[in-house]
Amino acid sequence: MSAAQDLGSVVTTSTSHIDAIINLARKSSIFYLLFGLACCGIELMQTGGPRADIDRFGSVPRATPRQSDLMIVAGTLTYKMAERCRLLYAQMAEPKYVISMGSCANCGGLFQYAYSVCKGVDKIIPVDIYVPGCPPRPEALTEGLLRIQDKIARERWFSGRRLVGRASAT
Amino acid sequence: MSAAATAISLSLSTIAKTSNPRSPEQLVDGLLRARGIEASSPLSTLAMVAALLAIAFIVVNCAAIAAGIFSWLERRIAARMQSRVGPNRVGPAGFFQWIADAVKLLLKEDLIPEGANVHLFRAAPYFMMVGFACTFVALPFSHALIAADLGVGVFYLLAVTAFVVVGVLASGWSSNSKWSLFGSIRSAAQIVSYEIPAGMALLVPVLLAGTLSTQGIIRAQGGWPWQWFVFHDPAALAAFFIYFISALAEGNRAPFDLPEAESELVAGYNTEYSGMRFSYFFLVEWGNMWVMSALATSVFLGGWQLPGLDAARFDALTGGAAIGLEIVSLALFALKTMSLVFVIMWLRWTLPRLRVDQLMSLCWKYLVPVSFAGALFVAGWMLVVRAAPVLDLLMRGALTALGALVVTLFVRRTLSNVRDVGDRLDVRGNW
Amino acid sequence: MHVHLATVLIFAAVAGAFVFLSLAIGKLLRPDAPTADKSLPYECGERPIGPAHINFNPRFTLVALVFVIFEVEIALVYPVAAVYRSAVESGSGLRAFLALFAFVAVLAIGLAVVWARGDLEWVRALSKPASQAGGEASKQP
Amino acid sequence: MSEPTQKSLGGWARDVSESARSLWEGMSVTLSYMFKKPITTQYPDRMPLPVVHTLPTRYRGFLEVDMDTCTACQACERACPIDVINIDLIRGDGVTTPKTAMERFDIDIGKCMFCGLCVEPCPTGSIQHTREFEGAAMAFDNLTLRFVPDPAKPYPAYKPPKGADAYPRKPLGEIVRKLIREWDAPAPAFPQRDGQTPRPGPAEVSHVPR
Repeated sequence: MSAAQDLGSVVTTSTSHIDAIINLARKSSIFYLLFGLACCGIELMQTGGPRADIDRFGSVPRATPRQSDLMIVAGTLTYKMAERCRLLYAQMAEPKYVISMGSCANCGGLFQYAYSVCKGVDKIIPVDIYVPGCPPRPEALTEGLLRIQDKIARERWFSGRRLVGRASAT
Repeated sequence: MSAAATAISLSLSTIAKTSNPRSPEQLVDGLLRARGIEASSPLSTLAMVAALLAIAFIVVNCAAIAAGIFSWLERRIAARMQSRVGPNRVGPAGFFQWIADAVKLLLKEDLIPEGANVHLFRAAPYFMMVGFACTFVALPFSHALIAADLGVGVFYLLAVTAFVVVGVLASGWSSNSKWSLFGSIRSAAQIVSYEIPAGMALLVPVLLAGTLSTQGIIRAQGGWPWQWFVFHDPAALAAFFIYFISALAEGNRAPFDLPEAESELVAGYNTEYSGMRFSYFFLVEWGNMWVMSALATSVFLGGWQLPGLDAARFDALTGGAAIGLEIVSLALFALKTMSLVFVIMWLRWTLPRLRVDQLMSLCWKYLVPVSFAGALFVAGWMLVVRAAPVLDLLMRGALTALGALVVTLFVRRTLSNVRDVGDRLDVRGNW
Repeated sequence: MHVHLATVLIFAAVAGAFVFLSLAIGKLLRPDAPTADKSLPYECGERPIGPAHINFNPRFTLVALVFVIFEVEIALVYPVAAVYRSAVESGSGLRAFLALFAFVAVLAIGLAVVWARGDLEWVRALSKPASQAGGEASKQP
Repeated sequence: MSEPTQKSLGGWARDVSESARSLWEGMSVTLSYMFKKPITTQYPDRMPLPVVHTLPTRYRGFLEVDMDTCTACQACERACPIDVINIDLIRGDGVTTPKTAMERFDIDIGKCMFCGLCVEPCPTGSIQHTREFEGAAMAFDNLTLRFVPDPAKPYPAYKPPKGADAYPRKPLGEIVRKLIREWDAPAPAFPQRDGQTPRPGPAEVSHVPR
């Protein structure tokens, strides 16, 4: 094995260690954007409330998309709201994730045949985790958050996830 | 290596010998004199600047870390008060939550909205942090630990805490967002209004101590509660509460958190900030809790004064006793300050937010007139006390007893609140 | 005293360096993917209408003006307060008290005037005379 | 400070005393909560009981079909108001192949509204609500429960014995749990991102453009 290969493997292992540490920090601090649209919004509030308490995992609600990492689309997405949903998603700072919560957000649910309802959030924005339920229990949403945490923990910050370009200024 | 060892041993022996290096300049002077260097030489200036840089570095970093720990503490305390658990996954009892948040925010994209005043937008966090860090110059930590015992201490603190409002205004104005604009003008009006009761309330300890220096005000008090300025007379007690309320308002803490009211103004003046730049606003908010509590502790609650140990006798101590008692005084000061920080958090999760008109009328119609009357009352009381010194002791004793009574009644009320719903005290369950 | 000023400046410089360094480290690490929608000002998912620097309630300006007057007065009281104790101890306490009283009285009269004119009422129609203050005006800031 | 427009000195003093009293009560209440045990159930790992065991007795979780007792009557498919259930039948000769077999029995729990209308008409109790609710998936297609895993191997319909009033059934939840565990297999990345590829399977509704 050559010295260069040695160095390469050292660099790879050390960056993967750094990745692990960074991802541990990132997944423990997921601030979510409140986007309650319908009855699922009530369960979303429950999930932040005392009984389910999503704050245990370091997740707190933020009202502005600039400071949130996760958008929880909770409820029936109408076409009118879909535009806003897309804009809000666009305004979130990278890295960002989306949970589609409940049947209506997944595919339109029982309002699927309604003329005004968007047939799934994934028609508008990329969705990371789909949580089934109508509405899902707080625990089911918590499980969705844990799945997002798994996803973050598997990301490679230094090679894969790192996005194009550099920040413009300090 | 050995040079460093000798330097350390020399400095330790100098600390022990000079017995009362009450500020870094005295310490550096003493060190230089011990090595036979004149105080006026350029080397001395250089050493002074290096020492101050080191101190500033340590203090600013400690302040940032303290702010981070407060954020964790506040989330835990808020959670307990809402019958929740709070962050408990990162480290023991979730203690490293603030590090996770910091790393996350560091790696978050930094956005500057379109049409924003870019230079002002970038400058706002600097204003906040500079205004925040500069307060630590005149804030004492213990008997000897103070960066610079300014002769205008309290006045300087009043001036420099108002620096934060520049940052708030700049961030709100430059963001090119309506939410931010509303948040920042609300914040400006609020901070500016509450400067007046705060200034008049801080006049009371200045009157009583006859000096503006924070260390001087602490030295004018004593270690026992009845020697504190807060129990000096009823007007001083009122001044303490007025200062505390005004400091809450100046620090944008609940129930005066209108500038960043999440339920009405999204995130107020920092709506458009993301990532690291946003974190400074919160760092300053949490750090300011320490600043306001430490100032209230210094001027009203006896600061680092140890019960039964006169400040003059403290100065005269040398050697291990001095260092040991120094640490005790530091711990005492930190304890008093932390309990005030706890009260601030506790208030936040108890009281609902005020409306703008209520906020203004509370300031101008309640706090300002009382603080004016209080300052005059204290001045008059000092004349009365000079004529009849026994009244002083009576008043202090009566107020301290009243304070103890109120605390006892409050504890009893709280215990009965726990019992009345058929619950019992359980601090350790469900972490 | 110059050492004290230097301390303040050095603290300010270190705080500035703290912000600058952490932002610089972040710049090396953080992603940067600006898009047209992302840089729009946030207005709850709507596209912004009109400029952000809109007219706001003029009461904020009035409060600022009142503040300036009061704050200057308070700044002038502080030196008197700082020497008050020594004056009391040297026996000339009553004179010092009268001086302090004069200062605070000016402040109190100012407050009384502002209060009587109704300038402390936040909820007030600006066009109406002070006697009809309160009531139907907008509560919005 | 309830009404900031108190005119008299008495009203002013009343405001102050009311504030003090409400602070006294309020702060004592919050402090008492601080020293009580939180009611939080620490969901995934730090619970005395799994959530499934703490649910109400008639909790309606994901639907489950025991194919061994399914008569292929399609009553559930007809009962479903939003076309969550899709059953495809094939007819055989009854000698070499079963007379009726199910090529497909899909339940789209990503769309299901857990109303329970399908459970009621089922003659053998084959379709039931379980108590499972944890089914977060990385792709929408994974949310379709396929009770006939392989269309090439159709499932023969169950013929209930004459006069029977009880039918053998697997323990509730076992089948669904197995299916959900299969979801953890890596999913394709955002398959519907462009909105072009139609979803296969039961979510395909002919009269609604998707």
